[in-house]
Amino acid sequence: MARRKDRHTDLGLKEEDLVEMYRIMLLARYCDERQWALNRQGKAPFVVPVSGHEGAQVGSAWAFERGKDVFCPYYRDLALALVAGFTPKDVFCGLFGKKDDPSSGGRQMPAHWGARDRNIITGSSPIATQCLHAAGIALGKKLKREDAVVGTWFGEGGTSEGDWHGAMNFAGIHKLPLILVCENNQYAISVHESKQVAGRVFERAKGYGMPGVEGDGNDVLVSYKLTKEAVDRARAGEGPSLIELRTYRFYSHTSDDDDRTYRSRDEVEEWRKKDPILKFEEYLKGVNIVDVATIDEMREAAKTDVAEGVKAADEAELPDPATAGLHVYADAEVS
Amino acid sequence: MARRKDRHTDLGLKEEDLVEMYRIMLLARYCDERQWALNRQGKAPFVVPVSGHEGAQVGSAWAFERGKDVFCPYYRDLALALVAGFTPKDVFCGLFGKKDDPSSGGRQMPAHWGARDRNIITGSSPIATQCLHAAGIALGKKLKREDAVVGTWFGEGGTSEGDWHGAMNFAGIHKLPLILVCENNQYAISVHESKQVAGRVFERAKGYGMPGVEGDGNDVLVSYKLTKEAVDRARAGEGPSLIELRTYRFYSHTSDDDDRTYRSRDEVEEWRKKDPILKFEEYLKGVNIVDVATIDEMREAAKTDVAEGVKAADEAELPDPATAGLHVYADAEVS
Amino acid sequence: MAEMTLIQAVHDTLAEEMRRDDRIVVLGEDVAARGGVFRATMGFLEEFGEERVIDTPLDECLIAGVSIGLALEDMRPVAEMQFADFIFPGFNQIVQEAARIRYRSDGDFQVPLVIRAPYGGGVHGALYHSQSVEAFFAHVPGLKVVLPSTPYDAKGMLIQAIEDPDPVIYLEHKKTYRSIKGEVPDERYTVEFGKAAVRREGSDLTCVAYGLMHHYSVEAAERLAKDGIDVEVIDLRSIYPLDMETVLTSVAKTNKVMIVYEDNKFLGVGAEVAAQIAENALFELDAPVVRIGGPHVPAMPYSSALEHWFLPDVDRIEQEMRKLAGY
Amino acid sequence: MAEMTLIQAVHDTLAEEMRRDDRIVVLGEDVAARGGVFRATMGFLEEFGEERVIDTPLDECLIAGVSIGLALEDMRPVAEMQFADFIFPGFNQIVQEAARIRYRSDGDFQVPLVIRAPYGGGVHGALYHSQSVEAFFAHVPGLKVVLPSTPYDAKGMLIQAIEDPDPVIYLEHKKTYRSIKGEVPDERYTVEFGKAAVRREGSDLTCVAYGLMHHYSVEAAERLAKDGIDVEVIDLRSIYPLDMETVLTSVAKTNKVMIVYEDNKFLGVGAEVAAQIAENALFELDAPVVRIGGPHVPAMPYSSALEHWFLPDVDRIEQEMRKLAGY
Ligand SMILES: Cc1ncc(C[n+]2csc(CCOP(=O)(O)OP(=O)(O)O)c2C)c(N)n1
Ligand SMILES: Cc1ncc(C[n+]2csc(CCOP(=O)(O)OP(=O)(O)O)c2C)c(N)n1
Ligand SMILES: [Mg+2]
Ligand SMILES: [Mg+2]
Repeated sequence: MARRKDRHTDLGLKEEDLVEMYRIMLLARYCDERQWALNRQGKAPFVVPVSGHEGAQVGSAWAFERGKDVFCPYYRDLALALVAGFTPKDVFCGLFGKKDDPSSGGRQMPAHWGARDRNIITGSSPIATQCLHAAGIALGKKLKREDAVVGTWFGEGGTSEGDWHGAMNFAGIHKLPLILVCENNQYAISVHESKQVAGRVFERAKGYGMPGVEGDGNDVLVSYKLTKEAVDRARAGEGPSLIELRTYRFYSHTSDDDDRTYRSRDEVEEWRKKDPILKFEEYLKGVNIVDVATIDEMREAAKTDVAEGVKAADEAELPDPATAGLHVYADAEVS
Repeated sequence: MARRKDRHTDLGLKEEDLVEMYRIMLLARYCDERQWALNRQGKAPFVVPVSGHEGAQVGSAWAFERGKDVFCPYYRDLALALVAGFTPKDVFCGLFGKKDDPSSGGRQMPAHWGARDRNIITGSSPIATQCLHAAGIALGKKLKREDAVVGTWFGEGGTSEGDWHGAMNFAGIHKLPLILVCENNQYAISVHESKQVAGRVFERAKGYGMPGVEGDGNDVLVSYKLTKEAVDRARAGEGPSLIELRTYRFYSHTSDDDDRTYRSRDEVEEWRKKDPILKFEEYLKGVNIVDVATIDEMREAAKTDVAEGVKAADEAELPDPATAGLHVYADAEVS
Repeated sequence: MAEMTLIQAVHDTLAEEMRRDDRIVVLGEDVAARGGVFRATMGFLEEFGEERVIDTPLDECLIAGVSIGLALEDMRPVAEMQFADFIFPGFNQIVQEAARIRYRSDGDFQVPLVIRAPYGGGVHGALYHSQSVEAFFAHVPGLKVVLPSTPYDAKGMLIQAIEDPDPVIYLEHKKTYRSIKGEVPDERYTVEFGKAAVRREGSDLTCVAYGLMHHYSVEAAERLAKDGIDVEVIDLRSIYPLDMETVLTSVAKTNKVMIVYEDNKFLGVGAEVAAQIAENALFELDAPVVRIGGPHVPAMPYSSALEHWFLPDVDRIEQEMRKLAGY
Repeated sequence: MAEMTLIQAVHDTLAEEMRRDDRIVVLGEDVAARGGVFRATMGFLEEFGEERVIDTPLDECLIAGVSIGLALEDMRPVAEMQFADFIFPGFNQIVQEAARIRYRSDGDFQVPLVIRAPYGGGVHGALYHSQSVEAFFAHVPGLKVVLPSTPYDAKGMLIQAIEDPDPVIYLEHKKTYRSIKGEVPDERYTVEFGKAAVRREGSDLTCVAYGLMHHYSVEAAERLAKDGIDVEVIDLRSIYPLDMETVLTSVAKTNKVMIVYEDNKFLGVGAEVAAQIAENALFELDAPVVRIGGPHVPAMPYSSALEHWFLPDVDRIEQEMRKLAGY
């Protein structure tokens, strides 16, 4: 019975992998719930939610080799950052603008992921710029004969910028080891996909001479499978791929947004039923990797990890204003 | 016999059309030859050649309705400008930087076509910017319920800029009456298509939700046919199209370039054999519209027209430096 | 006459103008269904329909370029850049195209285009939601750059911008959106570009500012007034055209001048103002020109402690005013 | 030691550096097969191969963004923008990314990137092949902006730029490419950024310039010298960092100063120089500061008569020098 439903073994995923993927999805979800609570309490002025995207992010990120491959994510990628080595404390240090925020030491808004030692390239707010950095890094890897693969993530809104077009084109021309992952949640803030993307995202791949596929981003195994195939091709020197993972964000765009002006409650409800975490739980139960008890245990453990992260971040120091003039240039402090 | 070979009647082209198309192609060619001669004589510091592109330009431009439709060309489009109403004198006034240059009164480099009264939108040097203007104009036409169609022309190099991507995307989303014509001559200055375009230009159309076709740009009738079908669709409210016309430029990129560093003489020779003017002559002879004598006559007439244009432009006035501060703003002269 | 916030003035004026002139089209990211992330176009989609209120793709190059096309078609596009910080993908279209089309065509074409953008810091926006961008655009001939800082000016200058046959960059300080309220006449009026406003008369020193900083400067001046030091505060309102006449008249009276701006100091607007003073009023001055501007740091950091370090505030302006007055 | 043109110095230095450091990669439009439209990378493809000499697609955003990626991988990209006028599609990547990456990551990442671009007018380049772009970039913290104007400096500053761990905008005046020749030592050396060069010593007035205009200024100064008027000419070379010390020292000596630049005057580099003089040397001045800059017109027109109207030339500089000297 279980055999018949087993989709992970063929993908080369072991039980430990699945459990860890599930754990990270839970961590991400609870980080998110916690940051919203902190926002309501007035303790976090700005929140970028991840809920709904955990399957797409954990599935796609898992296909990369940590410590070797390179991540160029965007702000939505909390769960991806956890895969790449962020801890809840790191996340909340960013949220509170603390000195220990690995991304920026409190200089950037929350959710602007980056950490050299975790191979996450520093990100900014301007949309899609990271796609070209990823292309440049992939070229660098190729020139240095390193067999690392580079991944870059973006929303379907990100595909509209010229930077995305340039990255697709350059990756296609030079057969770069680059995976472009679109987390298509159908909205860019309020703008619906139909006003954002002429045609379909994944269908653009062909025009850039690379394979393009789409899949259910709320299914972590599908997300993994499509990405893993692409990463394997890239590592084998067969060039870039575009992957469109269809998903949905459960909350407003950020804490500054109110999605009720542009999304019906019914639609949101509909998608909440396709929750990637619930979907994965069903699978894990189906193949007897977890049962109701382990799920409860793991959920509690994740909540505890998050709570401890919040506490540690809360106690961490704020950056010293005397450091605000540092790191403009390598060689000089400015004022 | 002639019937069998007749390709133009089905296209709705009459004999007068063909003769006029042929005449303009000749005019363009002789303008080009003349401007190179003037350059060698030191009388024209900067020349942008058209030779090789006459079929693509005249064929595609002919599909539009003059006085109603709008042209957003690029610098290579001398023959198109002639279709839209430029005279040889206009061309050479531009070449010499004369006051009567309809495009800019001597302010811009030669070949920066534009004239409100001929529905040619002013163009600049930065590549591909005109594609977005064309999209905006097409939107304007649509909002105003005018059934005009807008055309924009660019090289395959132009497809690399974000502006082109944006224009394709916006046209696709809003089903704009916009025709995007790529004159693919396989080089952007020295950069070969293989280093410029991942995939194929016309294949990108699908990813933007519009039809994309390619054809022999050195065949004026093919160029006309593909464009006419697209214009008809656009006028019927069926939205934009991308047309890739494959062609070749016979000379260097401009008079500042030397193509011997990047194109073999053999390759150039090969393409000269596919000269769109010779090809069209063969066709016209085949359908008995011209014979050797009329061809000679028409060639002489075109040469004379060009020579008269050069003379008139040569005699025309230079712009008055006292006007150089005008037209920065509508309301004030600046200094 | 009604009292309202600056953002309300922008919203109401734009709506009024759209009712008057159906050539006006609003376009940008989230301007339709969402009514703008700052609510500048709230309710527009319902009232004017989706042909005149257009949610564009996420591409500022497209927003600028399509707007230019609309303007060439004699429409009156009012484009919104969601944050001034995100205007740069459209820089090429604005600087090379919008600004140069009239000139390069010898007057044959024109681009009656308004680009609105919220700018400025002090709102926890960090590096990419706090920037001031006026200096980049004011350096470009062919553009006009205005920064209304009161609801009255917001209305008058927005109408002026829409009527202007040339491209206007109309910048709204985010922090003034809801914090600054003022009386706005019901009737239609324009505020001419290139006329600074003397917000506070004074004889001891001249303080030139604009945007949020002009409000801070007035506040600081009031503090000095309690000690009998009389500061004249000028709100430039428009950076190009720039009203140096008002500035120079004031300097001739006070003989001391400071310029306050939150943009990075180096090559910011204060540099041009100071330079023109050095060219035209050197011998009027009893003290060196003082500039207060943002430090040479890539925009404001997020963490409150760091943000405060960056942004000139009332205390610092007061301090510098006292120093200069006592020179 | 050999005499060579400025473009030759750029070419030879870049080749030398590529031989020394295989992290250096050259990329841009037409840099490979064509060797650059100004021949700056002639022969590079043959010598260094197509992995290190990359013809990019026609997309300056891509050129800047991919270069940033290479720099993040610890390569040493030297990107060419074919003309400075065409740098603007890459503006967002340069200003928002290259300039801010070190700061925003609290020093975790850096972008050792050189962007070379030919700039400047007087070559019949019209609006789009004549522009000066230094002011835009010098306004942006995180960038360095240099404009070598002699073959000696071209070499020393290019090596410095490549060694610099931060992004450097390295601008070469097209008209100096072949018209300016000079001695270039064979050995490797650097020219420090932020040190102006006094090109001609003098005691009667200070003329601050850079690029082509500094050559014109020296020429004009020589004319005045014949009449016993002694002009000190300073070549800034680097706009950020800016060597105001040398300028202020000179002004303290001559008590009169003019600034000459071909960029649009309003908010051009001369504005910052004049402002800093007004802040720091006001009472040293015996005459108002004089700025000679491009008129407020969207770049140089094509027709010779019009181009001449735009560009400051030796005659005009001489005239202004005489006026100022006689003040
Ligand atoms: C260049 C730029 N323009 C506009 C914005 C404002 N903005 C931030 S997120 C966003 C929507 C992005 O949507 P999408 O790419 O689909 O990602 P999602 O948030 O849906 O995951 C916009 C418009 C920005 N950050 N950068
Ligand atoms: C933004 C920009 N970058 C670079 C250039 C320099 N440039 C002028 S034409 C050209 C090549 C254009 O090639 P393509 O689009 O294929 O047109 P073709 O000349 O082959 O007809 C280049 C790189 C430019 N004009 N604008
Ligand atoms: Mg989205
Ligand atoms: Mg081409």
